[in-house]
Order: sequence, then structure tokens, then C-alpha cells
Amino acid sequence: MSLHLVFSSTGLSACTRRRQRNDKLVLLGNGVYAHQQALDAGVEPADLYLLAADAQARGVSQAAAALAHIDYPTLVELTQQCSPIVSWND
Amino acid sequence: MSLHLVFSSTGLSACTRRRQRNDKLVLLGNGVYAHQQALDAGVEPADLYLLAADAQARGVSQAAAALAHIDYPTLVELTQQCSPIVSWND
Amino acid sequence: MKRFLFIVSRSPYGSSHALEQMEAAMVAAAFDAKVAVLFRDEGVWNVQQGQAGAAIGQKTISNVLTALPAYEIEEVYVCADSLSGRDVQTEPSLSVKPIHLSDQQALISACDVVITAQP
Amino acid sequence: MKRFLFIVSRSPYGSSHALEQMEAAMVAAAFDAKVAVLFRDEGVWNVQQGQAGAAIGQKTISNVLTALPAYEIEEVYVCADSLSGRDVQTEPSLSVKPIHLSDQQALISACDVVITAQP
Amino acid sequence: MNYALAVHGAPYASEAAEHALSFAEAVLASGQSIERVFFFHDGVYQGLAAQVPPQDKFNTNTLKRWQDLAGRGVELGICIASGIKRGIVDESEQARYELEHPTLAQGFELVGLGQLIAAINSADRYVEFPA
Amino acid sequence: MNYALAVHGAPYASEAAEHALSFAEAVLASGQSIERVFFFHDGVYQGLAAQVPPQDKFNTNTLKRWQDLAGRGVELGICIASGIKRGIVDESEQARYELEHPTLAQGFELVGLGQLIAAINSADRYVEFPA
Repeated sequence: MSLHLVFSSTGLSACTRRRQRNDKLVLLGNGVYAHQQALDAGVEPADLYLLAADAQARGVSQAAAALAHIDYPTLVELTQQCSPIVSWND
Repeated sequence: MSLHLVFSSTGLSACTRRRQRNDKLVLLGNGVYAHQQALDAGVEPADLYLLAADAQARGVSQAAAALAHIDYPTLVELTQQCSPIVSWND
Repeated sequence: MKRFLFIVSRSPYGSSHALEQMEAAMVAAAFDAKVAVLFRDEGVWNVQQGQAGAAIGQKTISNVLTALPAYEIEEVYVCADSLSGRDVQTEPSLSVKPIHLSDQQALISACDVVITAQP
Repeated sequence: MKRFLFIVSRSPYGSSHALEQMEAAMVAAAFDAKVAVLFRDEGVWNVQQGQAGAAIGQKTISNVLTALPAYEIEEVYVCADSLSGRDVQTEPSLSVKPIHLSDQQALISACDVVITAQP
Repeated sequence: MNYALAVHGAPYASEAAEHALSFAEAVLASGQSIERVFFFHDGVYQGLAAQVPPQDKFNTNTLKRWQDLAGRGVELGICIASGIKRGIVDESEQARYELEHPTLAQGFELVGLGQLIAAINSADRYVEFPA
Repeated sequence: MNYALAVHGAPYASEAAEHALSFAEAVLASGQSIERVFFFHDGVYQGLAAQVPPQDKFNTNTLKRWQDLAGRGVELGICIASGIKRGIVDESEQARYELEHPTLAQGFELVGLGQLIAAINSADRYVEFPA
């Protein structure tokens, strides 16, 4: 199972078209703005994570409250569970 | 009359929605790939220019042969004729 | 005195470019220039409510924007077209005006200088 | 030995990132790694015919790509989806294979390491 | 006409230098003048001293082209706020912040954002070369 | 597990440093190891010596965080090809190219692309922080 690190909204489009079903996906940086776009593209809520600090800085924590907001230790755990780890930042 | 300097294909979309009819438009750098997109967006061929060196480097001179390919002295002349000069590089 | 337009097309925090650009806008206004600001595309996220830059050790850009009126920068626009399709909740302490594409065309043409910060 | 995939999503010349990335691919291959390259989105312009980097004082990237087989990099893919809608004429001296999105999914999953260079 | 130019892109990450230099050279060749080139955002890296140009057949030495422009009287102003946080410092900033060495290339100077606005106000045209 | 990390973004132009540093600190805190952090493309500017952090209430000193990581035994390798053309040189490259001053910050070293591949081959995971 791959882990996709998504850093932007255009990166998300590039990613969702190339990910396997059930690959996990973390939104970081400007990627956190694209939480609804990720759901619309068919990513299962259970496979979708936001970096909590980045969502908080940008004021999108509340709008994305239904999703899993993670810290760095949890991100490290995800990278242990998955391979390869692919970054998307078009 | 404004002069729009367009450096990318996404920059072109942002520009064409915000330019006045008959504003001139120069494609530079990666913007030269978007010559057909510019015509499709309704830019008149007479208002559309490509920086010749950038088109040549990228191998799109031939495909864009119907348009005006300009050098830097001509670009300088265009900047004298127009104001403001707006850069687009989304 | 010239009329300046600063176009912000990038969201905040991902880079410091929007912040640096607002510093330039304030300096222009301090020089008595007539200054307008337009947020478009991903740049509209700069006016989002509830930002907290401290979470990542950065200045909160919406707080910086509240200082614009003190610099007599009253024309602060947000592209209406860019707002639609993004779930932006405008920070209530900011007085920003939605502006349609056709009015943006007129705005750009009416300015002497357009300063951007991209990509 | 690990299987590497280099994903190139940027067109050449605008920055040196695609070129630097191909240098990394060649080094990986020189280390006997199994290396594949995928050009997607604006990156597909790297394989355009008739490039002449000398016009702007740069190396011609399509010439650099012709060296890939010498490094035993045989899997060079171009995203078929990205090709459609762009008027790319593939340089005939390059042996690149169009690849569909579903096969890209499988390709990524099959690799140990994915190296990109963005934006 | 008199031009104010701005460079927002770093070397190798953008074509800002090639575009701005070729444009500036054409401005001067046409007998017109340049009030100032202002380096802003990542453009400040254009003024980093220790750049070693690639040893290929093109021998493109962008830093030298900037310095030649300075030699023809064009002022190359690096935004001091953008510059020092990124690590572009002249001798005076090096001393102020007790850094080991200055990093600003010859021909460039650190100036405030006010010098961007002043240049634009003095010039007939403002042309910006993005990242 | 053992990690190879890559940083592709410059300070202030990207969040690559904040992301990579926080990730690396969490890796070490969890008792795992980092084979090497490799700075590639514009990421090499992370190792520029003279960066002066903004004097605001956050006092974020990214360069110091990198150096603290080096102090804990993490190797910070700057791609030599990407670095010297952009102006990041150590004393040996400074001497070779007859430049005035070195510009590489303490705690970093210039290494070849082979060291990126070697780190990836030794590591269990490769994580890349883009521009």
C-alpha cells in the first residue's frame, strides 16, 4: 500500500488519478485546502488525513472536522506502514 | 492598452479572463506551449506574440508558425506602446 | 502619483511571498501612492477566517491584512469567480469586496503599475 | 536492489529541475538500481521533437534523454492522458512508451522509491 | 523611456534572469534607460556571490551578465528584507549580525522596499520577471 | 526503521524545511534513525550560512534546527552539483574556483548524487519534501 503526500490542490488531481484504491493520502501544507476535493475525487474518508498544524494555520480545521487530523508522530507511523511514499505538489 | 506577459499555461487562463479585448499578449518561457490555448480563448492572432528564442528552444516554432515570433528589441517596443505591463505565471 | 495594483494569487504559509508582497503594498501606500489589492485564485485563501499561523511558527496573514486600512489601502478586492468553488469564509474584521472578472479587467486597465508574486 | 521511479511533471527550460532529476536517474542506474521514468502533465513536453536549447543557452533536454538507454534505463513512459490535449510530437530518436493512468497506478505501487521534482 | 525592472525568480528555478537580462540589454541597446533592477522574493538569490557557472559549451555566466549591466551604470538593488533572511548579506549586515562572511556579489547592493517604489515612481514603465 | 529524507524547497519559498524538520524530529523521537537528509534542487539554499532569521515573536531559526539535527548525528548532505552552481560552496570548492568566501553553513556537507542513491538503498523508507 502506497502513501501519498499531497501538498497542493493541483497535486491532488494528479495524485487521485494515479493512486490505487485504498492507498492512504495525507494533505499537508496548501494541500489541506483540498480536503473536500479529495472526497469528491472518491478518496474514502478512512484513507484521508490532514496534518493538523497546517490545517489550523490556514483556518480549515473546522470545515474538515470530520476527517482525521494527525500530528508528526502519526505521520511517521503512516510512513512505516506504507511503501512507496509519493509526494505530489504540482 | 495593457501588455500581458504570460509565462505558463495556467497563467494564460488567469490572464485571458481578466484582459480587455485588444490588449496585447506575449507568450514567454513555458507560456509558449499555450499558443493554441490562447487562440481558443479568443485572443486575436494580431494581438498574440511569442518570444522566438523560447519557442525555438522548446520545439514549438513550427506549430506556432502562423503567429508573430518576436525578439527582445520588439518586446521592448511593445512595452513602450502599452501600459500597464502585467506578468502572469500561476 | 501612480496607481498601483498588487495581485495576490498564492495562498499564505506555503511560501512567504504573499506576506512579502503585502509589505511592498504598505510601503507603496506610505509613499502616498494610490494602492489597490486583488486576491485571486488560490490567493483568496489569504482572507480566510480563523487562521492561526502560530501553529506553524508563522505570522497570521489575516492579521497583517487588518492593518491595510491604517495605510489608507481601502480598495481590497477578492475575485468573486475564485471564491465560487472554494469554501472560503471571509474573516469578518477585513473589509474586502468581491469583484467580478469584468470589473477586474477595468481595474487592471486603470492602473499604472501591476505587481504580482508568482507562482 | 530497489526499484526506482522518477516522475517528471515539469516542462524543460523553465527551470533546471527536469535536467537535475535525469542526472539523479542516471546515477541511480549506475548504482545498478532498476530505474523507470514517467513524464506526466507539463512534463510530457520534455520529449517534444525539434528542441533547440542552444537558442537560450541551455542544454537540449531531448538530447540528454537519448542517453537513457546507455544507462540501461529502458522503461521510459509518457502519460497518455497528459499527451491528449497537448500537441506534443514525440522526438523519434527516443523510445518512450505511452502509458495509461491505470498502468501508472500499478507502476507506482510496484516501485520501492518514487522521486519527483516539483513544482 | 526609463524602466524599472523587477526579478522575482532564483537562478535555475526560473528563467527570470535570462528574460530580465536579455530585456535589459535590449533596453540599453535601444538608447533607453533603466532606473533600477529590483530583486525581490527568491530573486535575491541572483546576487549570491559564490555561484559557479556550469562548465558546458554554453558557458552561460548569468552573474557576470548582471555585473556587466552594473558596469554600464544600472543599479542592481536587492530587497534587504527578502535578502538577509535568505542569507544574502553585504559587509555591513555581516558585521551587524556577526556572521562569518558576506555573501553578496559585487555589483549588487542591499536596498529597502522604498527603493522599489521610488524606482517605479521615477520610471515610465515597470516590467516584472516572475519566479 | 531507517529513513532517507530529501528536501527540494528553499527557505521562504516553500514549507519543505518546516515539514522535513518536524518529520525528522518525530522520527528520532520515536527511536528510529535517519540515514541522511539530502538537499536537492532549490533545497540546497537551506544550507546557506548567512541566513538571518526574522526578529519576530516566533524566533523561528530553521538553520539552527538543521544544525541541531546534525548535532544529533544526522548527516545533512547538499547535492554538490545543485549547490555550487547556485552558490553554495564549502572551503574546498571555494579554493578550487578561487571564490572570495565559503557560503556553506556549519553542519552541512557537499556530497555527490551517489550519496542520495546510497542513502535510499540503505534506508527502509524514502520521504521527499518538495519545493
